[in-house]
Amino acid sequence: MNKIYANAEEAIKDIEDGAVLMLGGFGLCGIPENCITALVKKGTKNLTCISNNAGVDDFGIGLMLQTRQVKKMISSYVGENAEFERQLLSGELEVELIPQGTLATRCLAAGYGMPAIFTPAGVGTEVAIGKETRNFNGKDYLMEYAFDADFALVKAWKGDAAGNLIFKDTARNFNPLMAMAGKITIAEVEELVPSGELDPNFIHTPGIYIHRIFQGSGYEKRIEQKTVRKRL
Amino acid sequence: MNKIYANAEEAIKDIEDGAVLMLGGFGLCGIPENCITALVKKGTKNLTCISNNAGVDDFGIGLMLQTRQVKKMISSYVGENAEFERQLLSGELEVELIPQGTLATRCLAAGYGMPAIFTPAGVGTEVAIGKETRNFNGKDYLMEYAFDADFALVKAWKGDAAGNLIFKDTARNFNPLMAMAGKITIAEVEELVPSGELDPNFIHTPGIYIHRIFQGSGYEKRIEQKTVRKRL
Amino acid sequence: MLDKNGIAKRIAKEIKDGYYVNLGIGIPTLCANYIPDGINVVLQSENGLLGMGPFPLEGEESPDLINAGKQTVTMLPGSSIFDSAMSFGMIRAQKVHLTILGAMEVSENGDIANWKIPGKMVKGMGGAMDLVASAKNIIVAMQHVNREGESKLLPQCELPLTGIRCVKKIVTELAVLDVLPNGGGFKLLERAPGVSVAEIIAKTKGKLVVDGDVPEMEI
Amino acid sequence: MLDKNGIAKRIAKEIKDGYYVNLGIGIPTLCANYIPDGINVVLQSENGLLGMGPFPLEGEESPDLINAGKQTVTMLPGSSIFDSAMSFGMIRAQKVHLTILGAMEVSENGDIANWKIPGKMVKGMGGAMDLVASAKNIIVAMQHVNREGESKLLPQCELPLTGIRCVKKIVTELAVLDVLPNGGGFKLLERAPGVSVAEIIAKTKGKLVVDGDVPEMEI
Repeated sequence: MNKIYANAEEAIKDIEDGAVLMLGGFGLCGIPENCITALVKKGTKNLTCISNNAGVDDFGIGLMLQTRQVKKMISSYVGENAEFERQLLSGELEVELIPQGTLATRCLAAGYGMPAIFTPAGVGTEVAIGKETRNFNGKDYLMEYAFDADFALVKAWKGDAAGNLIFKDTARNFNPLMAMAGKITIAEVEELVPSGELDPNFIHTPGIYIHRIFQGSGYEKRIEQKTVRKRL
Repeated sequence: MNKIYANAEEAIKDIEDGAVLMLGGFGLCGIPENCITALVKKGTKNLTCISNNAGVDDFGIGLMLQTRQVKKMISSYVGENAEFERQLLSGELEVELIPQGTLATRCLAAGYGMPAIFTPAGVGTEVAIGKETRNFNGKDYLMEYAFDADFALVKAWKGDAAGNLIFKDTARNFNPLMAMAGKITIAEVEELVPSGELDPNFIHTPGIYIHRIFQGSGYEKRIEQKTVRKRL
Repeated sequence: MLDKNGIAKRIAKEIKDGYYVNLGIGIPTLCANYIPDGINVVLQSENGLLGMGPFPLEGEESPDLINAGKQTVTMLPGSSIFDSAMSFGMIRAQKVHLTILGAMEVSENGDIANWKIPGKMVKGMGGAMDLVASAKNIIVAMQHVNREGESKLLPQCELPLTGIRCVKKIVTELAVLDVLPNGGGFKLLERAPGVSVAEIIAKTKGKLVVDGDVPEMEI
Repeated sequence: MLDKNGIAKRIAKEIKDGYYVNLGIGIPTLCANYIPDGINVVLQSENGLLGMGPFPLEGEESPDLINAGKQTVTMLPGSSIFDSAMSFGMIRAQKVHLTILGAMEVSENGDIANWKIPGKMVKGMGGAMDLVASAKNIIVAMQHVNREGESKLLPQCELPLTGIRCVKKIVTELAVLDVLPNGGGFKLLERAPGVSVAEIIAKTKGKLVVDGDVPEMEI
């Protein structure tokens, strides 16, 4: 049973047109750069992408928008992308906006085998339309369903041959959640090590959730908003 | 804002008769030994204890059973304790047995602000009696409620002044879940370090969930079933 | 009348020792600069960070360490990193004591609208709906009137809602106001320096409760 | 007729390369000793461990490292530790491919009873109800008859249930049987060495399907 793939092209080879994908990352932080590049090269079309954001015009999921590979985005915030806006207004792209915590928890639900969860987010707003509302202890909650994604594409800092993953700083974000939620989960890592090199106490995603893993390359890790203090 | 307490006696001082407690641990592994000893010394009565197990006759929660401090146990498995059995059969002790995954997930629900969760565990059994059953995608689930505990008593390997916790090996078990679930959470640690000494990437329980922390002492860490291989 | 930093400074007075606080984008972010001395406050960033510190020194920024506004940040001693489910878990469980965020409109019963303007490109609600639906204590930092000079404190929100009956306090360039329970309206607590009660009344479209003398705020 | 190790050995043949497997207490635990060479199997222990290894060498046991049976164990390279919510999360999400556990009774539609005997002290279900309600593939390891000589393969369970319509396969000292879907009964697949079909028929109270020649098992 070997989970190690040579590269992104091999790992994503069987992602077909029309697939439902999850892509980890928050903004451009912790996104599966290699998988996105490989999907652009492969040209897979009509994708549904579950991702907190949609990248920027020339990076991240924005690259797949440029090539019109995305049919639908399910996101919480999509504000940094002119091509996205153009496709949305022209009706080429379908968008479902959902609260960020709902997005995260629907991933958790999938990874934990819970068919639905309750959250107060969106009660009394247009997000609640068509959803079951339920009162617990005097407070209203919406029932939201677990995601059902064909593939999850995640990016980790380190990974081992058993599929165990470790994330760095806030590049963790949605990655471990989506890693648990995909029917098939593909992990790209900055550093792939043999089994036994990672401390079992400090694994963020146990290998049981990971089906394919590969050593990524050429990471750009673009910073979206560089904010710094002046050195005195 | 100081979370550090001198010892278990100080940390549990305001636990009153009739309180609902969560106690971390699996068997005797990772139990809050110092807090239990302090509770026995304080003599707090009529406690409801949510804990996966009930200790053994002369260790763990068993010590609080000897002193008749426990009114009710909510557990998944209570089989290693003769005094427990005696009190149960005599009607002195009330016991609610729930599936282990349900126990864990009801803690998670409390810590994550989810009023209820769905699990298939117990469908079609006596555990389902009186509970709402709901079908999702052709499979039945029980709706189970988040726990509501006054105090959670947990034991960690290391902790810092900010309340961040790290657990060792399978002594993790229910501890991080109960840590999130208590209205007031008290953590005892084998090693208390200043803030900044623990790597933020490898914190199991963020300090926001911990209200009180103290350096434990005199850990016995009893092994319940020593099983070994012979050296050849 | 207060400038943005003045609003942030006044709100910062509401932050108590031991609070875990989530700051929204814009004026709320500025509050971090005015946290009173001698109190210990931990900033939560909903992308998965507790113990957020100031922006990094030039050259020390990391693409792996950003806040929810996607800005490069730092971590203070005692920080912790977690995934987005735990982040919103602790928000829903009300472990975060105070949420400070901006708004386009607030209604007299505490409804808030801050994510969508019909006819304009919708960027999304991000974590705002989770935060306002969960937080026990929500303070809104905003201008009292919009660019057209219309009051943003209304009987009912006209824009699509972000959350209902959730805002507890509002600080604008003109005033500090509590949102009274059960639709009781906006209670005027303090005037900004040099601002008259008459001006606040004129610029507040929702029900305004003015009870006795209204002191000028101290900042 | 098989002894306990024989039952474990036969069940171990069902374990495939790449499987994540949860082994119950008793005979199931013995299966770990018979996993076929050359295949890679990861054992899950529901108290929060993937990659469970053999018992430790004398003197190397740790109170912080036990399995769900509370026995001291070891970790193999590639192991990971997690909390109980994630442990049952991966079980519910069917990431664990195979669960092997003991039973007091199994019914012809796959119901299982293994946690409670009326009138006796009840110890609790532990993780058994979660495991049987969640696992895609459940193999029961048990004796064909109880101490009173009564069949444990029944039309309906008489003891309180642990789970319903969940058992896929049963291995006893006498036979290997599949549980047919939709209450189709127990299908006899293999006889233990030296055991006749007649004996299996005699000791099976639930509906037994015997279809053509029944081969003797190879172990």
